[in-house]
Amino acid sequence: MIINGKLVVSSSPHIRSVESVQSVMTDVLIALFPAALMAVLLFGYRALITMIIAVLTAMLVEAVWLRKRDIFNDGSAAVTGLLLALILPAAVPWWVVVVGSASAIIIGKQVFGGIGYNIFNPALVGRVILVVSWGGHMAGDIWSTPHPFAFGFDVSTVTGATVLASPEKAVTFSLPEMFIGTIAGSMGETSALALLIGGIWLVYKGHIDYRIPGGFMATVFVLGVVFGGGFYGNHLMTGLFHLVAGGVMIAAIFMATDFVTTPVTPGGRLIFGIGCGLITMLIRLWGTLPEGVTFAILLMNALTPIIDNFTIPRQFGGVNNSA
Amino acid sequence: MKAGNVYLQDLSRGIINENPVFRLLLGMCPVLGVTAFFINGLGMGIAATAVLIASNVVISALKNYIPSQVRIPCFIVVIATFVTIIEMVLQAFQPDLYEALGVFVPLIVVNCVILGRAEAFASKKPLLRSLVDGIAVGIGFTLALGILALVREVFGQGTILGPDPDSAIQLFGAGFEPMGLFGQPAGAFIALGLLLGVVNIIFKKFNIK
Amino acid sequence: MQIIYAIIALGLLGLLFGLLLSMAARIFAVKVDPRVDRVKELLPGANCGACGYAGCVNFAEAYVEGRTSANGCIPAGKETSKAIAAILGQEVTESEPVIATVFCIGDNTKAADRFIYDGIEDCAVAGRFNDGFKACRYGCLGLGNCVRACPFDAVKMGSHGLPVVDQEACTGCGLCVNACPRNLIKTLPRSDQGHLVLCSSQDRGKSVSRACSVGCIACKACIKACPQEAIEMDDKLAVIDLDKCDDCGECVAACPPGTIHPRSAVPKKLGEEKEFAENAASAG
Amino acid sequence: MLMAKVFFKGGIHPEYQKDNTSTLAIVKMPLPQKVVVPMQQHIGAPCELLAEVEKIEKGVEVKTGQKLGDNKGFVSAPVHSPVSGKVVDVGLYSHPLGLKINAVTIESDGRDEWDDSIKPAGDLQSLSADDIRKTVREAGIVGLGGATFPAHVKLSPPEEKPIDVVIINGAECEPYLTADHRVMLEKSEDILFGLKAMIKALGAVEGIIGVENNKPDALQIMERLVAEEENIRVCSLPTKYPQGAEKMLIYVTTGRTVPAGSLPLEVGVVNHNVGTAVAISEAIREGKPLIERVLTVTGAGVNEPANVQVRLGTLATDVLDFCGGLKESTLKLIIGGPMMGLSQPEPDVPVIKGTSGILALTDEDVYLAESSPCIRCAKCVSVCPMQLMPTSIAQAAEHGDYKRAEKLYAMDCFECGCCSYICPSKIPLVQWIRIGKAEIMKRNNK
Amino acid sequence: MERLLTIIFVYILVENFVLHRFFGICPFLGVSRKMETAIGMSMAVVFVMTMATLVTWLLYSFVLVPYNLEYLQIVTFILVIASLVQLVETTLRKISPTLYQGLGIFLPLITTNCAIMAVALLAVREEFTFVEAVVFGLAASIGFSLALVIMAGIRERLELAEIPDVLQGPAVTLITAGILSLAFLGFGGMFTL
Repeated sequence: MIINGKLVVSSSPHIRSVESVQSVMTDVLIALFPAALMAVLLFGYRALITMIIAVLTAMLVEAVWLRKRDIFNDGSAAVTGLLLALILPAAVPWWVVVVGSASAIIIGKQVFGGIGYNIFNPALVGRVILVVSWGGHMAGDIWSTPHPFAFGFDVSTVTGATVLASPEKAVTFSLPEMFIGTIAGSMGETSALALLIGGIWLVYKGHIDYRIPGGFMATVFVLGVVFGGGFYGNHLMTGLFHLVAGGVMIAAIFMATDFVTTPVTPGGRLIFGIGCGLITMLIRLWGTLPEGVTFAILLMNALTPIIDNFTIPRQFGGVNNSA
Repeated sequence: MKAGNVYLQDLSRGIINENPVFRLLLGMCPVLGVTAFFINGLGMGIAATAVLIASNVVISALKNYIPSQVRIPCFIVVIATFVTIIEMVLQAFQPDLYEALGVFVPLIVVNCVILGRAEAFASKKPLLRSLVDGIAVGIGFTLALGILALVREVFGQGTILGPDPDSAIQLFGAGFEPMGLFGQPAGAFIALGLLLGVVNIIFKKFNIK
Repeated sequence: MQIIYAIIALGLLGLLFGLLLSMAARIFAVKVDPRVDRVKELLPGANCGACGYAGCVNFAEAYVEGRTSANGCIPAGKETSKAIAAILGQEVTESEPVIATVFCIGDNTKAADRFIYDGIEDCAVAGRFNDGFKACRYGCLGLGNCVRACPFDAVKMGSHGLPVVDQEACTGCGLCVNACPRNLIKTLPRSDQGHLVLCSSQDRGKSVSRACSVGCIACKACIKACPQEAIEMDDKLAVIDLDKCDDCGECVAACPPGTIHPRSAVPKKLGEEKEFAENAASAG
Repeated sequence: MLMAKVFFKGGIHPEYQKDNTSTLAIVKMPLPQKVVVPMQQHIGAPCELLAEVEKIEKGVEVKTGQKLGDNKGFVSAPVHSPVSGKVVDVGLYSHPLGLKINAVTIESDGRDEWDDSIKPAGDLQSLSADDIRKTVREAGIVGLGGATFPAHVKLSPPEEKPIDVVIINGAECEPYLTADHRVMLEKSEDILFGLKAMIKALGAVEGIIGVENNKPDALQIMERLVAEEENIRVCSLPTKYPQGAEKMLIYVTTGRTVPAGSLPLEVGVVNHNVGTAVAISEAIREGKPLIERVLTVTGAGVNEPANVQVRLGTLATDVLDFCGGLKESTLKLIIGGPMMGLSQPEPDVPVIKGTSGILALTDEDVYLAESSPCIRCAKCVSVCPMQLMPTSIAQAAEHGDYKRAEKLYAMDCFECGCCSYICPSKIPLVQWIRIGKAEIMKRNNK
Repeated sequence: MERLLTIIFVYILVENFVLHRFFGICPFLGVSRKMETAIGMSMAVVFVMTMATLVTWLLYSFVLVPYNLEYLQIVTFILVIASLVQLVETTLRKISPTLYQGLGIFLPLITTNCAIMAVALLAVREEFTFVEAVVFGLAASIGFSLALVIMAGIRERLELAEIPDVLQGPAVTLITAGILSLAFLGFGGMFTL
């Protein structure tokens, strides 16, 4: 028996799945592709430029902070950058995107020690900083109105209010329109269709737990039906309206499911999803802000450690005497 | 010469080595609360310094007459008296500033920096050193407030010496859109957090302990 | 009138609170030994655990209750120990300042590996896999348990896979001694005097030389060479009695693998280990 | 044929890599020149050398099947000489566990003369339950699936815990391994006989043979065989790792949940590996003690993968030589399967009772990347068959918070390896949990 | 009734004492390291703060105002609070020594917890009625506790994080508080007095 090199000794198991942090992040990027594509189709080249700026800034800032040459690294910065871009209006000035993306990476993530340690969803931290800093560019009548499939159209000249800002106006949009995404809003949030396709891909790959988006959407729908006021034809339609209008879809599928900032226990994830839905509707129905998903998720992020601690599952065959 | 050394030490300790805000993290409430504008921060710092110096001196002078069991209540009464005086002075001569600082002026009374110095220093050390200590810690406190307020005002308002339009100086032309975050409470937290990081880097670089 | 009202109001308030507090103090009285506080104030407050208690407060309590001695706090130093002892009116038994020394110089250029270990970076854990990946089952695995144990950042991992003790930073607390699963670190009196056999292997000479080029092969050449008769065999390892050693250096010349070194040559801070390793290689 | 009624939560679908060897019939390896018989090949008290062997020390002649060591303790099993020949050494020798353990080295004389004591125990009808237990014990039979728990202990439940179901574990959920599969195809009658003996020894009502549905031929053969048996059935199990784990197998075949921290007999079930059933059958029908077993030699590093029947004590080196030797690209040598097996620093270790395979992995299969921080994806939580939180337990262990690890049910982990397998950050979760378990055990014993 | 409910929600969620008004930052930074002590501190603060508002309001309305002694406000308030805290301290030391140990030096620090002084001052400044003032004290203290407990949960997790050296401790806690404060902005305008 001749063995040239030395053998490796390690603890079992000796085989590992091919999945890595990088491959998971790449899968998320793939899942975001339909939404990104729709954003470009609906909002034109400005959307593409905004996305490129956001992704590049995020990757560069992270590479500089970590002093790494490989700017893609594990891909998490690119995901943060793209997610941030998708929840910005297409008409937003470039420097706002740069500041938002850099804040997302630094204040949202690296300050806490980088990937795996951040408490809050970095993209949402970036967005909320932009909202309080330059509200004028981020809300109200600045939501871009899409000109479907008119690539090359300068979106900055035409803006309109998000449907959530004035529900009375929202009646002029049909649900199919909202589903496809030909309404005013942030560039990546309007097309429920594209987001759902991405979501299905993520569920198929086993990267997201149905409990979070499920709990989130179900709560929004139920509260929309019960308290929505039925302005959109009937109560059932109002529930649907709340699901497809605004940021619920992108939030439920991509933001609330961010691994690092959400509970790891199955029960905790359900609570997390429901909590997000609850706070979102609280803000939408009784608050002064038109949209609440950003704040809802950030608040639930803050509660995640506590939720995790109170939802430790029983082991298989565990007897019911709470320890 | 030796005596001078002690005072110099007290001075540098109060301002740098044991800066109440950057190193000891005491008296943080006004640091966060009134630093949206440089003037306010400075005003708050000076008001607190005045109380600090006065209370340090008085407590040091009275230290032998105060029974140790009730020393804390006594200190508090002394401090509260000076705070009341400062509040009245501000109200009379600087009504704008008084308005801007709001409830944080009477709250100087519970500022841990002041009580902390009274308990840890003035009640044990001679009068002159207590005076120097009061001045040093006061400068340290004012310095920290000033730096934070400057950062917040420059980024959050794009001005310096605001909010009064007569005195405010626009730093970056009309095209500048200030970063509203720094005007917000959240911005105060984040700015101070990052500032602490920067201060730590500086201290590490110069090996100050 | 105003002033009188003010005085009356404050006076009454003071009286009321004074009464309340004194009542509460009597009802809820808890006896706290004031000496504990005084000891606590003297301690360095690093909560390093070198004394064996959870923190400085616990040490203070234990000391006042007589469960430990004043020099139990090693980082405190002589001055502080004396001051602590003064609180209980005790005399300190003088404790000599000590320093941690690593008794293995089989770095990754001189000691062979048997296999590649892949797993948690912890000497104790790695050592459980087939006696550790090093060919020498007494040698330093270099995964840094001692480095992590040191509360003073005095132990650092050198460039050749062996820990280096920073002599300036080391307080001699002995936490690294306990952290090393192979017992390779010992505390010695702080001094540059004397020579050391920098090996801990109890294996037979043949297997030692197969595993490591600088290990003690128990050839006893140093014993014969030593004019002071300061060297003895502890089973299969030569040991120098530091009290007898007079730094003549005969043993260094006699030692075939070059295991013996004067204490002055031992790396004193990170960076010096490279030169030491080169010298040791040329000697061996 | 029974179908699984319920599914256990969690589990993984690794690449099974069984095609290489699943179609290869078992080959008998010629007698090795030298065998090394460790005194501990089972869970429980280690064997002591028998007096007559010890007396003669080196140089004594032994016969095949002659008892070499035993222990009076109940939870223990004797070891026998796998060959006839001369004892050349008694002393510490490398053991697959990574320790040195007392062992007897025997040089084979090549004649394979059997000891006089080897004779059939009689037919099943005439044997009492006690006779069966005694035969099983004397034959040194232990769980051949890898756990190596003495078989006679499992056949002796306490009075107050009657057993009604005996499950034969033919799941073989570990990737790469096909030895059990081949045994089911080639020694199915022995399995049935062994099962019947166990049912009789336990006074059980029902026997179930559980086989994963990725082995349709084995399912078919077993099904045909038990067609006439009233109380024995074959159960087709979904293919998922760790389907063969005791608690999972019992849950899936019977729907019964073994309470945490208890043994299967708590729910009236005993289960045994197919290999164990064969060994019991051989012990009763031929009087043959456990001196050989079937194992799979496979992996990209092996030149000629095979299912081999070898005498216990044969060195892995010799078995590998028999299989064409190792390729130079071999990076990892594993005794057992890839999920729960033990990696070896050198091939100089003997085959023992629990050795179900010898696996040589090359650099293509061995993952040597450093781990990165946990991204809290909770994939480990969803794959854990015990429904634990591996990442939290590992984190607690890493930070020395063993109390928290215990609160998170660290002690219920049976180290199947699903969490480490799935972890995208490549954190050695099982290793951390193992450290935590050891520390908790140490504390609780104090 | 509606006004009382509004006061509760406003001072817990919108005008949170820690996250929006910057009162009680010292204990917020100091005792949020562990959940256990955070809860203990919270309970102490809820008790002291509600009591303090009650007592100071009565004192102000029935002693200081009738005799035109408003200028003694600061002195009397701080005295009341200091005594109350001392009372809690002596009680706690006897009843739960473990809790007392955990809270350590921060119990005396409640005296200088400006949240308590602030609640007393604000109750007077906002011209609340007696019931409103007590409810206000309760709501403010619950708001303080909420922030403290959330922060404790987060910091227990941050213990395990590899935070850059220079940001460890108060720096990262402040930044976390900042983001938390941003998140609470979502409730802005939901309830107004």
